[in-house]
Amino acid sequence: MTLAAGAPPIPAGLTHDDLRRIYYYLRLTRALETRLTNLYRQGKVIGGLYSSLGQEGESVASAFALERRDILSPLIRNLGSMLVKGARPVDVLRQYMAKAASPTAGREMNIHFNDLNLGYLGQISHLGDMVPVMAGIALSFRMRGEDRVGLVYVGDGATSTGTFHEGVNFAAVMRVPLVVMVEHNGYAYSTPTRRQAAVERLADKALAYGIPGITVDGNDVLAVYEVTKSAVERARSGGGVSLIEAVTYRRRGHAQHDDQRYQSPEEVARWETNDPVDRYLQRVTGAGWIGETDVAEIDAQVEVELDAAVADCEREPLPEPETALTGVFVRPATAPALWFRGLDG
Amino acid sequence: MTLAAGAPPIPAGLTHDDLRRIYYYLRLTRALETRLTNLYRQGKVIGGLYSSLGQEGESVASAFALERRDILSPLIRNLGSMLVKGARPVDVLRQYMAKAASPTAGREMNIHFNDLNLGYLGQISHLGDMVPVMAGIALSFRMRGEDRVGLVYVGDGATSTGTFHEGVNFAAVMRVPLVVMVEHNGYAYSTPTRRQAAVERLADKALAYGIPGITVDGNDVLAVYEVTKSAVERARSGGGVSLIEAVTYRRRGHAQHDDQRYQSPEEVARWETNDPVDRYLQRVTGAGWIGETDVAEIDAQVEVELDAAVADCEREPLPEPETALTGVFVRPATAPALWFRGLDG
Amino acid sequence: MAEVTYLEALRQGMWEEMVRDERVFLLGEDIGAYGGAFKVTDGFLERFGANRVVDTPISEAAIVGAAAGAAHMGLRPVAEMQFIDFISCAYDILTNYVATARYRAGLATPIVVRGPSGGYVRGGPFHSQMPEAAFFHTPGLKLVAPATVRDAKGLIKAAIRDDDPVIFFEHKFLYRRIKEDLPEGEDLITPIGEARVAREGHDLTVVTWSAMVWKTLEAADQLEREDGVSVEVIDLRTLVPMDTDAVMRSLRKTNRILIAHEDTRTGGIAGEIAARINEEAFEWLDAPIRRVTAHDTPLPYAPTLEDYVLPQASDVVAAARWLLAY
Amino acid sequence: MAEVTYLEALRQGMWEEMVRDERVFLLGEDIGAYGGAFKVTDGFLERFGANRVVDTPISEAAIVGAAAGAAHMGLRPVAEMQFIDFISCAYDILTNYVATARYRAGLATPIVVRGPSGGYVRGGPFHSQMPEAAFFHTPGLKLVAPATVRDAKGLIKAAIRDDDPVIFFEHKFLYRRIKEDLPEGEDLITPIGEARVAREGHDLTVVTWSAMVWKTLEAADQLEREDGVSVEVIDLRTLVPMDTDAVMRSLRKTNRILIAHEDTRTGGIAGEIAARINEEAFEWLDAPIRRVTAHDTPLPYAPTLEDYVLPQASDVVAAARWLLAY
Ligand SMILES: Cc1ncc(C[n+]2csc(CCOP(=O)(O)OP(=O)(O)O)c2C)c(N)n1
Ligand SMILES: Cc1ncc(C[n+]2csc(CCOP(=O)(O)OP(=O)(O)O)c2C)c(N)n1
Ligand SMILES: [Mg+2]
Ligand SMILES: [Mg+2]
Repeated sequence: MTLAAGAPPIPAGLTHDDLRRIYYYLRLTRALETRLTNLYRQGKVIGGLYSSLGQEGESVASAFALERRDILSPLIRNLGSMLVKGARPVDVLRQYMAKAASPTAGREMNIHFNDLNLGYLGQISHLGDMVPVMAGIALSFRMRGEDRVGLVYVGDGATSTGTFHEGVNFAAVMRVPLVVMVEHNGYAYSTPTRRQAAVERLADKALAYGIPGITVDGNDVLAVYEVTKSAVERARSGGGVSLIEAVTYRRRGHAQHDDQRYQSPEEVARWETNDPVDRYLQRVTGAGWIGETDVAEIDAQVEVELDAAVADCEREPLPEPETALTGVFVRPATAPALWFRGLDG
Repeated sequence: MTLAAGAPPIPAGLTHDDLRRIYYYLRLTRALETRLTNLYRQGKVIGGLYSSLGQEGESVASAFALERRDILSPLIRNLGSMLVKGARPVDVLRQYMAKAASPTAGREMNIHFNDLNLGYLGQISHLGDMVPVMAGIALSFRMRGEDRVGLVYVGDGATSTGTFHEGVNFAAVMRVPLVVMVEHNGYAYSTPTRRQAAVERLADKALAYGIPGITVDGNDVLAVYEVTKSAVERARSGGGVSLIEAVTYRRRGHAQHDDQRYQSPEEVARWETNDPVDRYLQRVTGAGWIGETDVAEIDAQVEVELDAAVADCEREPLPEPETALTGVFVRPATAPALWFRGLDG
Repeated sequence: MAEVTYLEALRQGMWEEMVRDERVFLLGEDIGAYGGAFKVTDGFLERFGANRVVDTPISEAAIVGAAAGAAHMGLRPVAEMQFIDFISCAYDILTNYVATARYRAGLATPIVVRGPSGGYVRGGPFHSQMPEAAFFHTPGLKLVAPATVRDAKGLIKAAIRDDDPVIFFEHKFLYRRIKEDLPEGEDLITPIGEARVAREGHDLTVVTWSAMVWKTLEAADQLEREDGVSVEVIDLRTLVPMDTDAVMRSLRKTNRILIAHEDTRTGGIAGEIAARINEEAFEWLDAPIRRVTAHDTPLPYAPTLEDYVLPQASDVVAAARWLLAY
Repeated sequence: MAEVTYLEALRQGMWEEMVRDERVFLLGEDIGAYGGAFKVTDGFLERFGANRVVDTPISEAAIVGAAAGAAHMGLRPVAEMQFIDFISCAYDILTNYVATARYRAGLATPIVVRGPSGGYVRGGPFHSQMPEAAFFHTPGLKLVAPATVRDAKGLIKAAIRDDDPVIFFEHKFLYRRIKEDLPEGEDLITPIGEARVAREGHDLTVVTWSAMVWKTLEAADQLEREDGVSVEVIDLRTLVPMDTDAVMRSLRKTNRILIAHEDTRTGGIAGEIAARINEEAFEWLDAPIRRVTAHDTPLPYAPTLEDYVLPQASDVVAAARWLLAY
């Protein structure tokens, strides 16, 4: 495909193909979450359901700034980042539906799973804990002289945790190749950011660690890409840790069961007009980088893929009960079944 | 006593009597630590011994900026602050020597003790933990509309802890009346500050919390007093939390057993010429605010007091064994003695 | 009398204590405007104001530490952990600072740390924990775990009035699943440290607490129905201090004892109870003391797995039959 | 053969593993230039360089978390807690992240977290803890606590080679107080999960570990001398996985058993051991299982108080006599 006549150059060294792929992941994220919402309403999701509606832009764009060998650690609203890294929609569905074939064999929920070969580490619920762990992963890159970078996501709320602080400080002192992405989406559950931190810009957190801190419009996909890319390059070239504040907005409640009573309808509406996917589409089609047919093709492809994924997943069984006992340790490989289970109830 | 002829005005609203009292506490701190060192060498101190040599200035001056009703939380090198608040030298000796009559009845060591009426809270060893606790004390002041302020000390090393972060952030968001005094004394045990934090000025930690951060020469007694006083006033008038970085130096090892191999003799010697007590004396006698006889009188008074304290303490017994069982709970008041203790060994 | 849920009983208990004693205040994440993740504090902000219903940053250590500081100054803080699983982030400050404050420094620290605990709700490994054993071991902390609506109210009120620090394990499975008539206007207090005979019986004693009380009662009914045996069920209600006497009394009657808890087996509280029984009532035992507990794994998410790992009523039945046949 | 201390044995073990396997590295506070608060890592920085001997900020959670991350990538971190008391600051990350990593996500996390533990050294409440029980309860963590010089070396080497996370409790009272001849050049490995018969006997079994092994041996000598009885002493060496079989074997010989540990009583590991014995060997017991432990208080500083709160050899003697007379 050649550049449309008169189209401006694509920024940040991206190619047409990159732009199409970015759109694919944006669309895939949103469409997958739509499917999940439907499945949730049908009672097929076992636990809670979390939405990243309105934040897909920064998840996808930041992950897109990594190389395949780099590792990221997503949070609950970073489905997009995981998809960019190669996580398969069917596995996400399996996780939410606790299927035996899910990446965690039904042990963990939603997007709490990992594939270190593809380059994503699974989170635990305890906010902040992934920061020290990613500091250690980045430390291992530095120690071995590997040309790799880590990217860790934290919410505005998670910046209040002790482990966030210990992890960022540790990484900064050791100058490990790590990028810390603070997703400032206005709320931590019901708590507005001003009750979480007394700073205007969460990027100022960086000042306490002697690392660069930069604020970016989290709903501007290309801007997030550029900022992340340069932080990643800085890390890769030995410049150490950077912190990025991506300003965005959580348009749904904390989880499906949340009535959002603390978010004003006007506020939500205002952010609806600032949707990252819409903005991206306008930008890339407006500039002539992607054509309407590209978009339609991708939209269709996503639906086909998801149809297949949902169908595959729905057919699958839950895990066998006894499988619960394996893998607590390498040795012994299986925990003993308790004595009363052998008896006649 | 009248102003010496031609003497410049005393800064920061201090009186002659204040200056004499400050000198008294400086001298008392240093002399008490000298006594403790001797007792330690004689094997009379039960556990380790920690010295604040070279840091007495900031401890005394900052505590002096508080009102009696205010509460501070000292660390191991803030003996001076506790003395200013009214802690008695004999109690410090008793603590180090684990006497029954010590404020903790032999349960805790060194200056880990408190008197909330006098206005100091006892620390625990786990660095950082006192910050949230003091945030809560300051919160109680704010909730009740009391005209009181809290002051919490932390070392450069302790700023790396998760509890420091959670506590300062919590306090900042709640705008409680709290002053955080970061004692930048060059080391945390053997670790130089550059391996603890990647910032030049620890005062920059304040930027992450949206509170003022100011760096002061910690060996300039009057400067520390002024800076603390204004932070305290800010807190008292509803302005919330401030962070002060007092730059000083730990001239002895972490504790008596530390050979200081990681501190160069030149560095230590350089700081010896910047002794806070010497500087203070030069300043206040040089300006004619305190006379040589005042100084001699105070020096003598301190020695007399300490002679008595040491003599009193040395005579005292250790606690009775069974007293170990009381006070774990209010109810039950006494833990049971274990069954084998009643038997015939 | 009005029929209320376990959750409503907790609300009422806290509400009444806040009305009664202005030193009582609440702090935690999302407890104000949102009313808490489970709505236990719904309406409190409106009634008691932001000074007494304090929304905090996500900082469990600071929440507990600040509660302790405020308690030293004479207040009576009730701190919510959004899920009790996150209490692990305050482990240091609870075990080192709070638990020792009175002993080492004579400091009064009357705080309550409460939160939704326990499994059977498909919460996965980090929203289903029952971490009593993590604190049971530390002298200086009282542990409370009500099983009934009445005790939810009576114990939260007692915990708030208690002069020692209390960790209060609410069972989230019970929040809206059990109901009971509670007297209105009466100042309901369940004394801390007293077990309750949840069901009288003479063939076998089962010692348990929290949601397992209900599974055990179900098992006891089945055993009565199908085997004609009479099971006595002791609901401990508080784990520290523990009413060991009540256990011994029952054992001396039945001579057979089973301990059932939801927590994992190794290092769970049943071990301590078994040791005490063995020490204090060895001669009264006609059979070994046995334990029904969860398996020694993290708690998995899938229903098939969770149901397998956690103890069920049928497990109590099986274990009881084994003991009765011994 | 050369006579070495317990501390030197630990040094040698870590040194040899670092020479053998370049994936092994150390991290912790003051372990480099200073060689650690107790000098366990003295000389390591000079030999292995700053890339493999990493001085860290005062951040126990970050130390353990970073160790876990590095371990996922194939390294073998050995993290020092300056005093094991500070491991409480890493409680969340150890119990929630590290312990579950394999189970919930198939992640390899071969880390060792080690540090000076235990009392009898006038260290006061925050430099004397023996917090085994705090982690004993969490599936997924191995716990090791050597009593002898030989096992200090053999177990630290085994721990570093183990593919699971290991918490390694060194007893600081033993660091420089015990010595033993160790063979030079031999690759000394003590298998994790195997108890050791520290002393053979046939009248009574005492199960114990770490520094209490020495107090128990002292007591056993006295009992032999004064009462003519023969006490078998089992040194567990590893608490998870526990060699319960070794305990049962000994009990079937002696029919009387005492469990002795330094930790506080309520919720201490002795409770679990007692429960297991009762379950698995009830019919072999001629007397109740009894426990010798510390009192249920924080550990006070004054020598008179510390000596009273902690269990002593004389307590083992008294308890043994009681059991033998039963
Ligand atoms: C340590 C800890 N405390 C509390 C929680 C409960 N919790 C889960 S998500 C959440 C809000 C997170 O907000 P934020 O970090 O801003 O992320 P967002 O949901 O906005 O993406 C809370 C309080 C938790 N998971 N971990
Ligand atoms: C959480 C925690 N980790 C480790 C220690 C061990 N430790 C005691 S003092 C100290 C150094 C403290 O340095 P700093 O905070 O700078 O205070 P300073 O001694 O210089 O006054 C360390 C590491 C501790 N007390 N608490
Ligand atoms: Mg948020
Ligand atoms: Mg320092």
